Amino acid sequence: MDKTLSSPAEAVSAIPDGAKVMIGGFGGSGAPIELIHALIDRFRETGSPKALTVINNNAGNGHIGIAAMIKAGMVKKMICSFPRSSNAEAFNEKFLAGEIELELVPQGTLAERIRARGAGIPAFYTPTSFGTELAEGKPTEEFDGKMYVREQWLKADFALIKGQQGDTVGNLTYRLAGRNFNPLMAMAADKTIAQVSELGAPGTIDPEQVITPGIFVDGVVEVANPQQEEVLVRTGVVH
Amino acid sequence: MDKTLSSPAEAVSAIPDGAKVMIGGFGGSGAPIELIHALIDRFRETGSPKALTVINNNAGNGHIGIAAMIKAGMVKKMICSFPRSSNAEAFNEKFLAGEIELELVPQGTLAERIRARGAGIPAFYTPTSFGTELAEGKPTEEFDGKMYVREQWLKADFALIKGQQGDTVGNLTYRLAGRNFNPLMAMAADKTIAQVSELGAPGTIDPEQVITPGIFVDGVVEVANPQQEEVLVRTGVVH
Amino acid sequence: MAGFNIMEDKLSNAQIAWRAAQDIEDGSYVNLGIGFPEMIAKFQPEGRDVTYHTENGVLGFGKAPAEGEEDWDLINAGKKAITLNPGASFFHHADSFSMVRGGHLDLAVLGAYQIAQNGDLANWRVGSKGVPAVGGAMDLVHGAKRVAVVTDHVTKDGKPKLVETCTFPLTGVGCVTRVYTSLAVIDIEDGKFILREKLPGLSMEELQAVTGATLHIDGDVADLIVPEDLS
Amino acid sequence: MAGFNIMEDKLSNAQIAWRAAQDIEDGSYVNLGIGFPEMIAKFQPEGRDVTYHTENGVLGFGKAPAEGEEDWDLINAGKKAITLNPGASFFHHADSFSMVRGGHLDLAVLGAYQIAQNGDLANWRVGSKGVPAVGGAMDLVHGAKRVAVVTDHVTKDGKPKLVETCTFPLTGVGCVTRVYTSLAVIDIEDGKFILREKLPGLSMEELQAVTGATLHIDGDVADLIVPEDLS
Repeated sequence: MDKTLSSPAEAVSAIPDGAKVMIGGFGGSGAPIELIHALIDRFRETGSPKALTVINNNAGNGHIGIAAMIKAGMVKKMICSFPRSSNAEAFNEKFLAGEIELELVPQGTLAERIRARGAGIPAFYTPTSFGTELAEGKPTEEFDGKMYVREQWLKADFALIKGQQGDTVGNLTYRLAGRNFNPLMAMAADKTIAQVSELGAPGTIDPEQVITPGIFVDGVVEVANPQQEEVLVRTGVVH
Repeated sequence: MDKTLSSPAEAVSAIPDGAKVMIGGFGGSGAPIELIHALIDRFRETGSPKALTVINNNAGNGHIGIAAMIKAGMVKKMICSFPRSSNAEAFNEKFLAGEIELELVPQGTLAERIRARGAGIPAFYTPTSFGTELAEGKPTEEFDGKMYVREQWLKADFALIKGQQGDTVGNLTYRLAGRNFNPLMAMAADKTIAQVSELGAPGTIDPEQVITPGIFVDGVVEVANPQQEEVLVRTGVVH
Repeated sequence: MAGFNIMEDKLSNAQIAWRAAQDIEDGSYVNLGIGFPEMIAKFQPEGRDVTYHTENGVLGFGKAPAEGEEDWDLINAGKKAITLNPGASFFHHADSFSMVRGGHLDLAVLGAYQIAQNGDLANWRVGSKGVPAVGGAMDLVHGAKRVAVVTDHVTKDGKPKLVETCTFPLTGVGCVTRVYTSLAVIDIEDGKFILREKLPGLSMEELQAVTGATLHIDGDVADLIVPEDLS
Repeated sequence: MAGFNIMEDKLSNAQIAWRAAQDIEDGSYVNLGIGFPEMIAKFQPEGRDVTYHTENGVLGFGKAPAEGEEDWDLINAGKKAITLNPGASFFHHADSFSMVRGGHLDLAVLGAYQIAQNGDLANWRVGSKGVPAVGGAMDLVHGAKRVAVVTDHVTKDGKPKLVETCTFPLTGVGCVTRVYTSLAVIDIEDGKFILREKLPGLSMEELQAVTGATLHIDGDVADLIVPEDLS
């Protein structure tokens, strides 16, 4: 059951037009830049995949990563908690022009909705957003004297995530705070593709130190010295 | 913020009569035998704590651990998924005599209800138990063409858990499959007490390898060579 | 082969397990229920790469250790000592049942007291007496992509286990898709039992007589052939 | 001290942060909102052991690294580079917000556009124009045992931020229990603003005049005294 993929290009080759794609990372921490850029390159060469719904905490920064996806015109809708960054020009322009949809979700609710899909929980109650405009139209209920809003799971066709160590059966670890949404998205998507800095044989990760068990991962590609979004933004790189 | 406790006896000294107590472990794997036995010793000496509600996957085995608690008459109610074991005599006798209550919960629902309390989620929907007698009286609803049952969080006053490595601020790791319910119960109880085989200073556990962050743990006691329930049962030990 | 004796000529549990094992796909993630279903792992066909899940938080476990080599923190859901294969991982119970409930397992195989033609399963208690225990069964029947059952075709006193409607308390509703019995292999589709394979010496009439609901035919019925000597 | 000038004699953000820091209890777990609230950590009193949580999955982080020493996988919720203190830990976003929602944090401190006398908070958007962004604010206001706000007492154009009812979109309902402003320290109890401390040069009438809802007195009102020179 070797899940090794040969390149980022191969890793993203099956994502179709209109797909819902979860992309790991929080800002640049844990963002799978090489997978995103491979997807953009494919779109520039073939016109596909387009009309994507992208799920991420943010909506890109500068001229690389998700911002470059948006700029390229591949993204129909963003589902995120915080579409703001040091340079959110790509998203802002499209949004204010009405060329991209936004579903704004509180960050903890976003995380829990993703986890819920991975865990087979179609709906749950949270105190978050009760009484606010983000709860409009959602069922509410009182438990133990406090009001809660019902939220539903968030599904995706693909997840593109970034790990640190990986093995060929898909077990993953993460680097520092780069963990963030990555393990949750791995659980939630129908197909999960991980780029890892180091790819080894099964057994190279201590079973007690596996963060994402291989059952949640469909494909793994080694990207030995991955780029860091924050560094790319700060040095003005354009993809 | 040193959370070190000097002994199992001190660790369990605050548990009052009538408390709801989550006890980690799955069978003997990850079961905090020394904490349980300290609680039994206290009960034998002082008559307290009694009338406890105990939450565990099982209902004890042999004549030690939770089985010994039940035999001693400290337990009013068990909330568990599988009150059966190689020697479930202690529970069976009390149950068939009507001297102990049982709330039977499917194993995955038990885990999720505990996690839900830890995560501040008062209720969630699960497909588990739909159409069965364990779903009687619970709200049901259809999502995406499938029927689900609504379950509520499971609260507890105390959790007694077993870790492998611990540090004085309460970070924990677990040993092999001894992890099971322990990290979930740590999140869910108002007060969580952990026994660990090795207790070190903050920083002795790699931050990436912490399984239970210290925020979930109130007290930690070192038990250097903990007893294994399964071994005690097989050798016929009586506590 | 006249004189087929339902109780004597039926398959052994090992033979039923062997047959079920043949259908486990290469590269799949599988949970085998406590007891009889666990035996299936023993007959996993050569060359198939299967990863076993146990609900107490281990993926990728292997054979039982030699006696005396047990580590009782390393057990399966049946509380039996296990070993790890390369690529194994540990996780807590909520993550473990996320794998189950979230549809990440390819196959779960369970035992049964009764299976109804609509896929309902009863396998956790026989009546309202005694001490009830459910474990992970109610979770496992929902979530795995395929839920199969291994079972004797009839009860010890010869009553059908495949029935129109379960009379014992249910484990799950409409969840079973294939049943491997001591006499046949039967799929459940659209509320009907579809016979796929039966023991060669057994007539349709004989099989129907020990089945509590109509057996439907949809295409060929193959001979159910298994090795004679399985240990 | 006649001639108190609300805009000139008020506390600086650093002074408000200093005052808020004095109330952080020893041994507590604290989340400081992005921006102004983050400044509170700088003024943590000597000898108090405080563990800071950031919602992107770190507990026990320390000061910012020296310039050039940043590791951009090690950031806080404001996307600023951080360092770790001994005993730190990493976890994923669902576990991180379990800490928030599950009531495990002792204190969350946030900024505000408006605070209503019933504890409602508006701090995520001013109107319906522009690009909305909510982040973790709506989660943080529910769950932490105490939710405090640090804010200027009035808006840049002198309008009250403490009001009877918020007119901006809400972040949370009835969630704030204490407000540290540039002029006063105010608790919210039973739907009322209770004045606890005010700047010594400021009269009750002057303070009430720049507050959009009635300030109640319940026992002594202490002088709000902070160090003059904070960098």
